Amino acid sequence: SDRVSQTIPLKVIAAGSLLAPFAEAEKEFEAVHPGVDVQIEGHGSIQVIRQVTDLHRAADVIAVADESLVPDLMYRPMEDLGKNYTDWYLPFASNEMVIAYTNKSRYHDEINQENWYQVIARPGVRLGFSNPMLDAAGYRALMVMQLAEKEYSDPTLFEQVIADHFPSTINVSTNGTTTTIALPEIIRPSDDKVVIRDGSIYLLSLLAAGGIDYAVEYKSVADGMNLSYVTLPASINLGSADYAGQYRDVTVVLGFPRFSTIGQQRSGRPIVYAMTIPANAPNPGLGREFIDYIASESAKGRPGWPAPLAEGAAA
Amino acid sequence: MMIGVDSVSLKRGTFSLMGVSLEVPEKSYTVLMGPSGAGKTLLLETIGGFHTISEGKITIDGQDVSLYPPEMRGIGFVYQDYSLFPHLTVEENISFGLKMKRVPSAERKETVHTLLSSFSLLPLSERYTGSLSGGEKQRVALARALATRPSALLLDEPFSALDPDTRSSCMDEVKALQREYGLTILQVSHDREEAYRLADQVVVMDRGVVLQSGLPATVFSRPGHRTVASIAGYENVLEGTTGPADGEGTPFIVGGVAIIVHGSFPVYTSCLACIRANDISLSRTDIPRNGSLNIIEGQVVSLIATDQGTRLRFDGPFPLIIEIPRHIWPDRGYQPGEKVRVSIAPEDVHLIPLAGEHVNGVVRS
Amino acid sequence: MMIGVDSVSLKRGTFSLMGVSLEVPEKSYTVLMGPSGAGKTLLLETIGGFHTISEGKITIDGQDVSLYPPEMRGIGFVYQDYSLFPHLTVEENISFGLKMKRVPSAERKETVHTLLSSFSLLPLSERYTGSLSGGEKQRVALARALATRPSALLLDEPFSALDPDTRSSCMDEVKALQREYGLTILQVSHDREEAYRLADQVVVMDRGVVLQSGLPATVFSRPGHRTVASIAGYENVLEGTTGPADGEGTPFIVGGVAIIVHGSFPVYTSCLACIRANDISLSRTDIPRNGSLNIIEGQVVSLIATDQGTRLRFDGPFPLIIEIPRHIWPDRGYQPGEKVRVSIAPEDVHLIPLAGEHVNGVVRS
Amino acid sequence: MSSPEFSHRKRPWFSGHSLLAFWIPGMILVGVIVLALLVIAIPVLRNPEYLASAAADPVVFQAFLVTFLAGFCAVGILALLGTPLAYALSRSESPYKGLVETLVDIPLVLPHTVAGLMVYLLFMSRGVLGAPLGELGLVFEDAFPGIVAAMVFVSIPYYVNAVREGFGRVPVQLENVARSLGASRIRMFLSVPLPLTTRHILYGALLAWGRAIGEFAAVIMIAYFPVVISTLIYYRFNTGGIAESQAIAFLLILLCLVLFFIFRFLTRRAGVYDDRS
Amino acid sequence: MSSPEFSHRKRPWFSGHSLLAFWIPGMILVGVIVLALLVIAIPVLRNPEYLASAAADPVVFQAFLVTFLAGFCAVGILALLGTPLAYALSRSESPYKGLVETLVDIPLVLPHTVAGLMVYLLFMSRGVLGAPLGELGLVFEDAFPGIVAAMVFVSIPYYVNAVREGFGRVPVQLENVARSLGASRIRMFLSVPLPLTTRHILYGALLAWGRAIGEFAAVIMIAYFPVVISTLIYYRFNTGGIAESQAIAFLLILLCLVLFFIFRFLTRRAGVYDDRS
Ligand SMILES: Nc1ncnc2c1ncn2[C@@H]1O[C@H](COP(=O)(O)OP(=O)(O)OP(=O)(O)O)[C@@H](O)[C@H]1O
Ligand SMILES: Nc1ncnc2c1ncn2[C@@H]1O[C@H](COP(=O)(O)OP(=O)(O)OP(=O)(O)O)[C@@H](O)[C@H]1O
Ligand SMILES: [Mg+2]
Ligand SMILES: [Mg+2]
Repeated sequence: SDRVSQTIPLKVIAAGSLLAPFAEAEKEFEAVHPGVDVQIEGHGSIQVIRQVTDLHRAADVIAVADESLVPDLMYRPMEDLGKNYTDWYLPFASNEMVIAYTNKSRYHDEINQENWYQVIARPGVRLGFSNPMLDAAGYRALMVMQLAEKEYSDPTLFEQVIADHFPSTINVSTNGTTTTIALPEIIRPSDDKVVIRDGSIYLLSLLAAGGIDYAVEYKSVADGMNLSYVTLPASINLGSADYAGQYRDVTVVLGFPRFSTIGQQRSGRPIVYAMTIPANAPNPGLGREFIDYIASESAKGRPGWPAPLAEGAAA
Repeated sequence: MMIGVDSVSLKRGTFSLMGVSLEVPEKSYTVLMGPSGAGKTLLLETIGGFHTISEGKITIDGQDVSLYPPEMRGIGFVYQDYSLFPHLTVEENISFGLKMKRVPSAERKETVHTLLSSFSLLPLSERYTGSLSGGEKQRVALARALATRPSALLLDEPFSALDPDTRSSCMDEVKALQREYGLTILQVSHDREEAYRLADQVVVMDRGVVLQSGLPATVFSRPGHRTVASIAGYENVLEGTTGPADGEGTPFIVGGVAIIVHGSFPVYTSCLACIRANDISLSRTDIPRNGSLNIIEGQVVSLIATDQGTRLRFDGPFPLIIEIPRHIWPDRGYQPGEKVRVSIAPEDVHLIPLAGEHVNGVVRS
Repeated sequence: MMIGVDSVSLKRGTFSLMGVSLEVPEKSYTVLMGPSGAGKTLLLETIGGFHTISEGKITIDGQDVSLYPPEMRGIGFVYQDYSLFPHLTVEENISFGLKMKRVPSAERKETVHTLLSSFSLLPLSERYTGSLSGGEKQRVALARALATRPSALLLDEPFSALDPDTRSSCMDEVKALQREYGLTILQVSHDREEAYRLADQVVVMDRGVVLQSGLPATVFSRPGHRTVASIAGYENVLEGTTGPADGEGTPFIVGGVAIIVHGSFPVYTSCLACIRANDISLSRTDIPRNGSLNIIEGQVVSLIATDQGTRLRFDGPFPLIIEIPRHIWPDRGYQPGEKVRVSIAPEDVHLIPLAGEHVNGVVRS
Repeated sequence: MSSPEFSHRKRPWFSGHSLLAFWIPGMILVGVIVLALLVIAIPVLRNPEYLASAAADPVVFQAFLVTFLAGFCAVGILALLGTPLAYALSRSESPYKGLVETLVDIPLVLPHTVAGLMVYLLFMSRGVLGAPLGELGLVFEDAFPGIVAAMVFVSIPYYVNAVREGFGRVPVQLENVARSLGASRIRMFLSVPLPLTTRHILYGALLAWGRAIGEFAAVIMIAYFPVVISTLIYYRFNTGGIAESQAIAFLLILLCLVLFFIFRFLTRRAGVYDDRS
Repeated sequence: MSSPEFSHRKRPWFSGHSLLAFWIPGMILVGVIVLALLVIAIPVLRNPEYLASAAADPVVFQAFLVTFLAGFCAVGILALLGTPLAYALSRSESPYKGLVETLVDIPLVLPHTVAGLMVYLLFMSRGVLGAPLGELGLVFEDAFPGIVAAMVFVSIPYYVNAVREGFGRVPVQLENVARSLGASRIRMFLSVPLPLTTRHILYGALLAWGRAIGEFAAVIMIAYFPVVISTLIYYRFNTGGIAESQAIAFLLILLCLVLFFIFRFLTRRAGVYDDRS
């Protein structure tokens, strides 16, 4: 590692849900690039970007689970360089939301694609999702639930599963076909039906420990962790470009405090993973090679990896 | 309250009390003596109930209290360093026991006030104990121990931390207290002076074993063991052998000469002869011999002035330490190296048969 | 090495040394006495260089060493508790100073061996110091202090932790050492006996001030201050007033009676009369009066047996403590409450003019 | 004996009383801490609007309240359970003592995430302890008691070891005397070793409190809500960026400094019994 | 005096020597720790293949090595700089001492993320200390020295306070005697208070080491690489799931238990000088 001075470190900061596939890519990439040491650091997607924009850490590759974060947070001038942190990004993979569970979960032997929304609504069943404020998977979980309400024509589903457990703090309003879910800054559940944690690592801990029964997760993560999961219809799983129009009917408004440097509005859209190279990357060339390698591997649809992008889905 | 210790054995670390028996009669003052590390403190603590004994029993007025916790034995305890509670004032220290016994506040105040005034501690009542002088500390410790009206007190070297003047007046006070309250007292001391002044009974122990007990005068004049002899202030302890007795006494052979000793002893037995430094008289060799039986010649090794007179090291057939009190025999200006004659009265030599050094009433070989 | 302390002042917490001056002549043995808290230890430590003085100076052989760090003063220091290094063996303790002075190993070994054998410590050389007896500790502490061949030693109550026998032989040893090595010694003590045996000079201090200094015999027989009188062993200190002198002496009026005192003093001055307990003789009132000048009648309050004889509290015009040595006056069986007659020889009364209690050579009002 | 010349008085380091040789290396550590404080304080003080808004933010206030309160509760529980444990350890001569000591030291080395997982497994609603206690109405998950439980768990060794040291210094003779005066073992404990260990208890409480309120990983596993300061700082870093989180951190440091000073002032004379004027 | 009847001998708790009343509340804490260990150990031991693969994994080995080594380095630096600081604090009578004490205690209460941020800001390549030290070739960011720096920072108060307590117990008379025997202040320090404080130094080192190797938030901020155990557990969790990370945690606990026992065994007689047979 760092003690061998000849090796060039290639610093990759990636969203937690990408760590497993990137770990595979690391080995393969290092095999064909002797002398390169790929160092992969995992954080939540927003924090991945903050490493560069706030902590000014030198990274060669940034990979996040929500393409909109890059323009949102990085198309800004760097303090001492005059350039923007970046002006581009490469969408490289897609994903879909699933309901993950284990064999400790209640009703795990009953749940299936048809009844999943009824099972998670049952009393005593605990559902976990990540904090919408910090993690894209979090607001996506809310969107999935809202979309399911329409899909299954069950107008109380969102209330039963989510809103009722945040009395008076989650504000759902409908304007024509568009449903807006407004969140406060601190979304604290009022009972133990739903459980919120910082990110998927914590959710999965709770799931494995048996503290929650189901978690709204990315399919690739559930695959990577060998979890059981229920796949959701393409119309609600945020994984298909074909349903982009339908996804757009849901909007989540995040209750960030006054000084937040991040957009408040999240509209439903297909999940797209993105990579970029920050302007101050020490090894932009190598970074580009790594990005290209990931993109090409991702396109192959490897198991445990986020799904390849459908043609023309990229923004 | 009579305290009985009956064949008590107990092990702490590498040290053991071994079959210790003694009796502290009601209202008596017993002084426990012995060299450092003899187990005196441990024995006191055992009587106080701070250690679980492995054998034997402790009795109070005949009742076995071996399993009573300390707070139920009703025995006061005063340590050498007084172990005052540093976080309490003098008054709070004294009222501690009453509080623990849940004596009502008014009664408590009164008792404490009486004690404070009878121990002349009134002006100190609000002081913390850390800055008290040794004598003051001792008075507080005694008052504290007496507040709960125990019928017995265990005192661990209570006077040794005091300067000589305070010490003397403190001893008077304790003795007076004992009479006044009718206390049974067992006190550790390493000072003969204290034993003389205070004790009805002296018990000497060493290495966890009781060596001898009895009246102070008896123990100090007729020690039954080398350690006791040293505690009794026999500066000279000579090892030798008895010869056949004749009309004048028993000859005791040491360093090639015979000393005549009063009393009859088994012949040809190894014995220790104990002689006090100030029972030996000294004269110049040019002065005619008097009729004394035991006259030994030798020379002065060294002289040292003391508060009482002169202490002299003598060497002849055996070495001796001789003390010449100032008033009896004004300093005659002996010089080191000078030849002198020493005389020892037969009745001043105390013999301890070596084979029969008495230990705990049992003869040890 | 001569040690001079010249008007040294120093504050530690709420205590101050105030203008302390004294001189320890070369190769002399000076004993520093005073009540607890007088500042004796602090003064010794100041001479040793452990405190920064605020005024005055410390000299060694006339040279001002006030700013020298302790390691450059070449003065050995022995504390009361001996302060042996608990993590070193006896041998390592003794060789500590030599190591610090970077004495080569071979030489160090030799010196240490010599010391070990001359202090009879050879069998203990590999022992750690925690389990040594008091006398052994003291020998180690002395050997350690002497190893670096200092020309002066400061000893802080070196004998007070020892039992009487060990104490006595340790004193002899130290005195012998002093002669052998030609040491200048300043020792703290609170025991008159020690001062008598050891001191060429006695210095008495109290509350950070030197009260009196001089030959032991002088200081103890002619104290100039109440504290010194108490240290000198005057059990009786009476406050009264002088009357006009006549041929027989000066009358001293106390408790409504006059005691005749030898010497002439200013008339009508407040004074302290100091009388030793064993300078007072006692007789029954039914025995005819002898010709003594000062005969006082009163009664026996209490009696207590001591190692030396009997100590008696007397109350008449004023209270007195009287000691009757056993050998001089066999116990006549006085009873508490008995009327007795006391006689005091005029030459046994020492008067201290109160207005002129001498402090540090300066008369204090 | 070589004798250097002194040009004038008052050169205390020369006379060997100075601690300079020890302060110099020591000051490297203190210096790093001071720099660390400055590096946070300077940007915060340059942009005081962040500080002002953080200070006025009820969410921040709430988080401070929760954290400090939970810290106090944790210390309270430790005082209640850890003090007897410390006493038993200091007085026991049992051969199994070493095992208990080792167990007590375990939370010291646990990675905080592991400690958090352990606390979660034990205290979650379906956990070994959480389930029975939940029956009694004591909920730990995402609740104040959960925060306290995590804080207690990670600070056990700090409290117990500090207090144990204190008990070790109380002479057993004082206890014996108290017993001989009629105090049962427990009353004796309450009236002698306990007050005499005040300083160590306070110090142990400070250590434990500090460790507790700084904890993050262990707390958020069992109780993401109510939000503690560590969580809030992390959260604000994500949503608002570094300036906002630094402002909160700065507030925390300021508050702790003030609390430390108050603590030192209040406890200055605690456990010191001396009336020499 | 009421006198209860005793039916038979040997009822030690009745005779008032028993510590049971103290062990009972104390055992609640110890019990929680034991349960916490079990709750991790049982699933790991049920699936020993994870444990075996973790034990055989060179990456795990490397992480242990890095963590323990960094912990030792941190303790070494603390010993070098913190010991003199502790000594100066214990001997100083300066009025400013209180300020230094408060500063030393600061890392105690810092949320670990804030501590990490501070270390990062100080030691990053462009940091106040990182830049000049970088010139000298000492790189902290994502490097071993960075781990050590973070560990040192968070464990300063634990080490300094423990050692200070030890120095406070060395009688100043011993030091005076050593000076009078010709030792300069520093040689005196090395040959008297230092060896006499062995036990406290070892204990402070243990505390600091424990605190250091458990640290995560502060370490990953400056040095995500080389990976320490905490980071690896976090990472493995993300990539391999809970079973794998628990296996590593279990290995860590096992190793620490062994190390603690060895430590206790080796230091059993350290600082104890007694040759009574
Ligand atoms: N708790 C204990 N554990 C181990 N050894 C002990 C314990 N208590 C006492 N001892 C040992 O028992 C022996 C006797 O101790 P004790 O204090 O009774 O002696 P002592 O006769 O009072 O001596 P001194 O006159 O010095 O006070 C000593 O060697 C001591 O080290
Ligand atoms: N460092 C210090 N800080 C505050 N006060 C001190 C300090 N050192 C000594 N003192 C005070 O100075 C006074 C004199 O102390 P010192 O030890 O010199 O007395 P001493 O004459 O040796 O008494 P003793 O006979 O009891 O040993 C005491 O009241 C003590 O409390
Ligand atoms: Mg004892
Ligand atoms: Mg002193």
